Amino acid sequence: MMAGAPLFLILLPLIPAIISFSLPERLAVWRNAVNLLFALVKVGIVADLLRQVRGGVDLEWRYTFLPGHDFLLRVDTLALLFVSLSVFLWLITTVYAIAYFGRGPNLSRFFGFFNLCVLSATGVALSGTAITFFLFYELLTLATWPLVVHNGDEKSLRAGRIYLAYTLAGSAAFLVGILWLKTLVGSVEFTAPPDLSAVPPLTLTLIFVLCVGGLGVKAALVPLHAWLPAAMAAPAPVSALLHAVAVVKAGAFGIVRMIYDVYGIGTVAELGLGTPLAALASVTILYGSLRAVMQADIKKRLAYSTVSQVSYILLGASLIGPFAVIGGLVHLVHQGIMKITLFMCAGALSNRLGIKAVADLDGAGRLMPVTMGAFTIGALGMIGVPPVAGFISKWYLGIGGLQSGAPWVVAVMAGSSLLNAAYFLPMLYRAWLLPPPERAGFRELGTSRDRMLILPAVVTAAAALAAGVFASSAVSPLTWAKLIAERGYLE
Amino acid sequence: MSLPAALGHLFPLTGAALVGLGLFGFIILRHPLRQLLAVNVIAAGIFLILGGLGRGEDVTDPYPQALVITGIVVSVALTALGAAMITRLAEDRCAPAPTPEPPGDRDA
Amino acid sequence: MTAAFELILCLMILGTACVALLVRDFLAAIAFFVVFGNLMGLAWLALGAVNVALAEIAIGAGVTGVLLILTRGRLLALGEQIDGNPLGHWLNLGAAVVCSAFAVVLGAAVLSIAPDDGLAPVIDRLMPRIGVENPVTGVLLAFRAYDTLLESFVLLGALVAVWSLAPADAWPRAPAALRMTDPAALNVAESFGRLVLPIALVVAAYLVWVGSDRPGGAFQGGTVLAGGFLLAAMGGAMGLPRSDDPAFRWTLVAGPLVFLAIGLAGMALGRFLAYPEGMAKALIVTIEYFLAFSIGVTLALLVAGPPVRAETVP
Amino acid sequence: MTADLAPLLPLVVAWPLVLALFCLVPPWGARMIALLPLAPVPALCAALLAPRDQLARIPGVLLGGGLVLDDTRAVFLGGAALLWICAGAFAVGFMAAARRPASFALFWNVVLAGNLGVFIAADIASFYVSFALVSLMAYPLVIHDGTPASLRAGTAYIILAVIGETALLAGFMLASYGAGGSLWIEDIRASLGLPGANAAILWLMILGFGIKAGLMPLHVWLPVAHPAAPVPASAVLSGAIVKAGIFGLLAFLPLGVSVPVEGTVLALLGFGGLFAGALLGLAQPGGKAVLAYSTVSQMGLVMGALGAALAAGLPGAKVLPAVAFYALAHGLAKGALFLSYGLAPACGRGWRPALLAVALLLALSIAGLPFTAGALAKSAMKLPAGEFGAMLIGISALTSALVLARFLALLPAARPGAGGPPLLLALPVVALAGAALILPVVLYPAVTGKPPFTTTTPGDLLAATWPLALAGLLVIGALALGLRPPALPEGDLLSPIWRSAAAARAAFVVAVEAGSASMQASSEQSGTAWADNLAKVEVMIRDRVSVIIFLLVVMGALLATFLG
Amino acid sequence: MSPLDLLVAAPLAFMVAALVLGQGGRWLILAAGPVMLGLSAWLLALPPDAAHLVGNWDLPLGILLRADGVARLLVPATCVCFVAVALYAWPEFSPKAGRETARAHTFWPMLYLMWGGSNAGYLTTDLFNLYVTIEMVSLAAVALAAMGSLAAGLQYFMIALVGSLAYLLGVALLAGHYDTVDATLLAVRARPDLPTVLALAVMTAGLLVKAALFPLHGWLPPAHAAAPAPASALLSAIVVKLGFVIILRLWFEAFAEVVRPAAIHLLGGMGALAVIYGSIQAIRQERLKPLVAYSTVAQLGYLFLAFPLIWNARIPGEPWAAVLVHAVAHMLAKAAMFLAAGLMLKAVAGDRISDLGGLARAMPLSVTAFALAAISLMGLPPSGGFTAKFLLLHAAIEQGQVIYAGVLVIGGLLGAAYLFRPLSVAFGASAAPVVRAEGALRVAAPLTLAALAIALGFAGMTLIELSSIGAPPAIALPLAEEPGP
Repeated sequence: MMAGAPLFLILLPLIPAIISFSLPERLAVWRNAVNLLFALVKVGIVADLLRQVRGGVDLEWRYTFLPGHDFLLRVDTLALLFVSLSVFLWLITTVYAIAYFGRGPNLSRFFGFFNLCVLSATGVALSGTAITFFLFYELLTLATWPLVVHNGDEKSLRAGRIYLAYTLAGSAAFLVGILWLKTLVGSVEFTAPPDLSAVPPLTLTLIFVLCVGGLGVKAALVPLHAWLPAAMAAPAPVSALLHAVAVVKAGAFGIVRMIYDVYGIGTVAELGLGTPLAALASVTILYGSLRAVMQADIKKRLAYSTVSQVSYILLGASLIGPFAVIGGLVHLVHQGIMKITLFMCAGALSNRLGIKAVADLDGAGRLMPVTMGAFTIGALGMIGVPPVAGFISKWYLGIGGLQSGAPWVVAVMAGSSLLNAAYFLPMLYRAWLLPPPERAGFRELGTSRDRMLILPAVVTAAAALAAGVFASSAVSPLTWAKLIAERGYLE
Repeated sequence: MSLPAALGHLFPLTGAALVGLGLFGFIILRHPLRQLLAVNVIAAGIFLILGGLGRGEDVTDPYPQALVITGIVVSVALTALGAAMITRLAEDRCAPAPTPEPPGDRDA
Repeated sequence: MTAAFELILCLMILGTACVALLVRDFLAAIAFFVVFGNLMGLAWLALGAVNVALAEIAIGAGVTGVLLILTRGRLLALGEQIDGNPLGHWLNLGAAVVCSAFAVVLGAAVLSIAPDDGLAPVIDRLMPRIGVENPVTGVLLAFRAYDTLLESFVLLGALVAVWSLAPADAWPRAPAALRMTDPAALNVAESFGRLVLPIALVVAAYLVWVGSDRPGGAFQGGTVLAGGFLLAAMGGAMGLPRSDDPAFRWTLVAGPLVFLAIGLAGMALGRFLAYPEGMAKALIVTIEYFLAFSIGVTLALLVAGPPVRAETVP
Repeated sequence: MTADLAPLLPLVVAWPLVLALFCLVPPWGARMIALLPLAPVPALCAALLAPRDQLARIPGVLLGGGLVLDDTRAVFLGGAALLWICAGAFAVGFMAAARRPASFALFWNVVLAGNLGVFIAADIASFYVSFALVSLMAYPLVIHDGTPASLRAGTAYIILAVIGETALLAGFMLASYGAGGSLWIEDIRASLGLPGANAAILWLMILGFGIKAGLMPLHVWLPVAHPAAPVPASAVLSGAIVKAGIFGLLAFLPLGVSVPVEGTVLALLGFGGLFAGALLGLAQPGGKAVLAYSTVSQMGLVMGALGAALAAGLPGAKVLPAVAFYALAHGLAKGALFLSYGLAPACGRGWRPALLAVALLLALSIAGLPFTAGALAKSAMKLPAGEFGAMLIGISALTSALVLARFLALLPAARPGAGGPPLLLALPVVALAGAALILPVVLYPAVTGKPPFTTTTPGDLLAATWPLALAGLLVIGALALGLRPPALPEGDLLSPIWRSAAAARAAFVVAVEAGSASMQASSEQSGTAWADNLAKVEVMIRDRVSVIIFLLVVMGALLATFLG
Repeated sequence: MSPLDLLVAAPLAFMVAALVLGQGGRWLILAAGPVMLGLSAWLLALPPDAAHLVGNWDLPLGILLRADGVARLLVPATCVCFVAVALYAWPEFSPKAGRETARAHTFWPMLYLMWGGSNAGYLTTDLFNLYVTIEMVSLAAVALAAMGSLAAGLQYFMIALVGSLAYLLGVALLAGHYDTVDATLLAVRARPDLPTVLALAVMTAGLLVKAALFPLHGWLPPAHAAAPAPASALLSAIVVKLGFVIILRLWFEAFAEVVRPAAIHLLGGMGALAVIYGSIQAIRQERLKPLVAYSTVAQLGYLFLAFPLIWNARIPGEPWAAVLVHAVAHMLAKAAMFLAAGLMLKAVAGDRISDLGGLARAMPLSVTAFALAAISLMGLPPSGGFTAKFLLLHAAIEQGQVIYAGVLVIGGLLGAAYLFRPLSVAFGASAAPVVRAEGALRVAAPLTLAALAIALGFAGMTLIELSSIGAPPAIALPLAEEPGP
């Protein structure tokens, strides 16, 4: 494949985006078909790239957009981890969104921005320099905002405001950080960490704080997380997308890049930045879970759960050890598929049964057993119940913490598991064990639209299960994470 | 500075004084028409500086003269515009009945 | 002796300016302003700048004076209070301090510049190439013809801007008539206007004609013409044109248009606004005539103001 | 014989899971109950036939671990399989008309897979996964009836189970790291015995496994959960599933190295539970609850002995067979008792004596009546338990007997009429009781290397009998006097804990809400004053005179900067 | 033949034509558009050192026209803006019911006058000539502003008049002092003595009034907010830029040797304050057009904030380019925003931000144009605004100018705060049913402008190269030392 492949991959969603924007609502069928088609094509391309990159091919596309600032796209193993997660989940979410909305208003707009989000997320993944990363990172903010406010009610508008306030401030801090660093060392490419020895440690620390703080907003690090629960006003496919894949992961992914590719683990360790970050991530993990316990709204609860779960990735990245990295990276994928399952189920519940609060869940399992089954698998995975995938992440993170001389990580893992159980199990309890209110003649899978609504969650739930059960197989996320760690970070 | 040398500067200095005077007038006068008059005084002062500085031993530099003529014409044009605006504003204030034209062309 | 005259002249200029600005009664202010303008004209004469003096007296004192009087009349008719109501005197004092400080600094700057004849030698050297004698006309219509061209458009633009103020239902009527309301005055003005208009035309033509060699020129001629038009209009000798009258519009744009066309024609031969060797004077005079006429009409209409509704004749 | 049977081990786990998958297919789910007895069959085969000490790797699954079987594991596996088969068979009859049979069959199979997996896992990942399955998936079995009581019980169960899981996960992480990243249980056990091993690991494991096995202060879930489940589920819960905890301790505790502190604590808690469990059981109003307390008591015995052995540094070879043997004996007998409890209402009045006889026999066996399987088991346990422990075990016969007597007293009334119980219910009970009474005797030589009942001297006999006799006297005395034990709620400490937790939670929520409300209120006030000031500034700036003044000021400032 | 003259002459010719044609004047844009765009393209294609003397009269007397980087960036952008605004204004300034109106008649000559004036301003190096062009533009601007609110127009007029005179005073001093008012000659002759610095101070102050730099911006918000949408677009996009460009030329070309660091920081500081103050005022607005007008106040601040960054830069070419790109991007984006706002407000028949509910659905293209323009104004990628802010931020950080860097960042955030507010409402539900009022042609104008503002973000290198053409020595020299990567 040509060197332009990364660019092609990024720009591909522009086509469905433009088509979606321009098609009127009454041609929804065509729009849906185009979206599905391109989602599939993209999965195919990524699969091919995966094959090539595993074989050692290194693709790069470079363009000087301002003097001294290159627009660089690179396909490496880490990028592909994120890319494949996003394209896979995008396909799923596309199916889900089509079924979820049916024939609602403003859908052309929705799918247009939806595709722009794919574009940005892919760009974030494939960025080869911190500045390129920033470009897509910002674009992602812009593309997701219309999705957050999609419902157009006061609540979602407020959510949109909060979302922007946080993320734009975050990316501004990030921009300052990388520009500062660039003026000091001349390059912020992700290939090999530059020589930072000439820079005063205090400056480096400050830059690190700026960058990680900026990225941490999207990654919903406490205390920068408040936008995420607010953004729950968005429709379910958006929540699924934002929380599982695009936005929060972009932040986490960026922090991983910062630690490993911009600073390099040596420098981070020298400066002693890993431990504070890990501590912050741990605080986030526990705090997020604690807040989740207190939420009465399902999506809010899931949102706080995301706050907590995404910090696993950061914890893994900041611990700086082979196992921790693997744990963090694999959680990038695992959290994605598990959380998207949960959100899609929550969306299906609210869409079909009008269930929004935890208290409404009574008997949902009897009415929608398949949905709740998928939800249960996702929830168990979040708790870390084996053999669902979450367990694998926790395992590697725990061992990684020990390897890095931070045994308290084990306690964090344990505490988080307990808290996760504390907020997920009551939901399962209600759904499965309490009697449902009377609903005459409700059928879960009555129409093909229902099936389309529920199938994606089943697929991702199965994927979450498979990722755990077959963790050491050749195609598992774990294996890929190990490959990344071997190629990049364990020399 | 000796008196004769200062006399060479007489008109420009008068111009400077006029500028100061005009500014003062502009600041203390509230009615726009009177401020317009003050502006004319400022302009006259400036022209005097411009022209006065081109005063040579025997001839006066025609270059600043040309600039001054240009300036005077621009100045009167603007004064006329200002006066027209002031009048129209007063008319509107007096008889606000038919607004000149609605802002935005709602009937287009 | 000259020095004493100049000193007194300057003091008078400052004095009339002071009064024009500070006197409570606006009519008095205008009167002093007209005096001020004439004194300025004297000052220009003292400086040896006859061209400027003509322009200053015609425009600065004449046209502006008429304009101010007319405007005052209209405002008074509308019940507007124009007479001075200065600010509280502490503020006045502050403003005075600031402004005099500024004037002092400006004066200091002026003092450190040695007055000289500057570019006069350069211009003298170039004058033969355009065939006219009056260096000011040379500067205005040759060396810096570009400025003048743009300026003629400023003038035109100012008129259009004034028109744009017309009330919606007034377009495209004529501006408010300048006819005097007092029958006696009208009578005088009428006969005076009848008399003045032809004279003004002749004087203007003369000024333009001599302008190429001696003091005078398009602007001066134009203002004289404007004055004639205004007097004629006041006396009712001529009405003001409707703004959609095509001939009238052509009159307005003729000067700038000819100027522009000749400039563009020069471009075809070499440079924009370059006059071919030998034809310079003819072209300049052509431009000046058209320009003077347009300027006269434009200035007159500028003074007259925007079109008005039929019923609101002051 | 060896090579071709290697796939048996993966099949042990896989087969129930496959059956579980079938349960998910809506039309088949309800009928899968009928296949429950077949689910553990591969396990039984494997226990009997599979090659010992041969690692069966399972590439690609989990973290790439494997399964293994040795003699101890085989005993656990075989015993559990037997119990599950019988309980499954019982369930076929018992659950036929129950609600949601598909769900029951599904979780039955899943729990079964986990339970069996625990016994044959060679690496901690597999072990942990199996353990989690057996712990957490048993929850649906516990609450299967859906009554408020069982739901409450289930909640207690799941909370403690999750805590236990978490503790185990933490312990395993530490342990694996301590063993240099190895995942093999053998390596970990070896590393735990090394001097530098992290003390927290053992504590976490004792906590995790202790919860599962009902170690005394952590036992609160057990007496509520086991009775709440349907009878067959109770049987496997009490008979097989608690053994997963015991097996975990066996598999990981570094026997052979003296670990005094942890060992002593474990011993104290275990032996404490031995008596306290039994005594609390006496105060229970429900038959199954009594049995559950009996299980707490019996498991206390095992853990006490293990603790003692750990403290004393007894080598594994001396401990493992005894414990396995005891577990087998107890599991079968306790399972049979539970099933008999379920059988009782199905029996006509005429069959009741027979049932009582079987139950009495089983009870006596558990209590350790000489010449019963239970006695053999207890005697086997005396070696690892040490002298003091052995004495306690001897005395415990008294409490055991009392509590089981209480159980017999609470056996449900027979249904009217003389009709026999359905064969499908009776047969498993009989089979299991038979196995419980006979199998340990048969296996005794294999485990201890001694023939059964050979060393019994009159003195021993007396020592073993007097507590039972005393118990008999007490029971008869109590019956004669009409004494009734005090009635305690199930799960003794559970309800106070419950209430205080609820109160704390409510207080926390209130505090947080009040805090956030006051923060919000304070931030909204200062805004308007600012807006007013800004509006004033703007009005001032818009005035044209002030623009001119500003112009002069800027000019002056510029001039100053140029000149200064 | 040279586009340097034609770019000025052509609009003036069109002005005359429009005046003569009266109500047919609006058709002229069909000719003027292609002609002016073609001339702009020609300008871009000129050789780097393209310059000539009008009428061949030599300096110091004559007037030099020059196609430097500033002109090459701003003139084409200006032309694009004018064409778009004119097409948009077409229906609005047409005869009503067959009757010619004053506004429909005078709008078009004013437009061409402003067009010619601003082109002339960008191309000339003569300071007095600049005075005339300023007056051309101001005159037209006042007339356009007065079409919305006479009071605001008068206010604008008076303030602009004093500003012009301040500038003229400076020119007078320079003419007397150096006998020339040509910037290129002054660059050689200027000495830091009292008349020179006084001249520079008064000229700068006067131009700052025209460029509406805080705290001299008081006239801008009422005038820009009240004018009809096309007029607002021209006022905010074109008019204020001329003052800025002249200051830029004065400070970095004519008087580069005179300027002191303290002075440059004074300007930078005022720019920084403008960014903050304008943004905060914009945030406070309840009505849409004042919001956009205050946004102009804020955005103009960036232009001046850049001065110290250019001054201190290791590679001044980059911030120099940045400030020009910002001017261009703001021009396009702000014009687009006013035009889009005009369409939106017309559709809802109100002027409050809260009236915009549901417009994203009813008028997607207008809202898109508004949003794209907003992106550029906020400095979010990819857009011209981003390129500019990025380069400025880079320069600020490189020089360790923490305050300027901070203002750049905070300004962007505040920009988001006020610009997303109307967008947010537009994406919300509508209280009242909305009349769909997007004519394809009308909405094409803001959309094209906004798209161009975005597209600038992809042409960073080209813009930098363009901006370096004929850059003053103070800017160009260090660039030569360090060739680009």
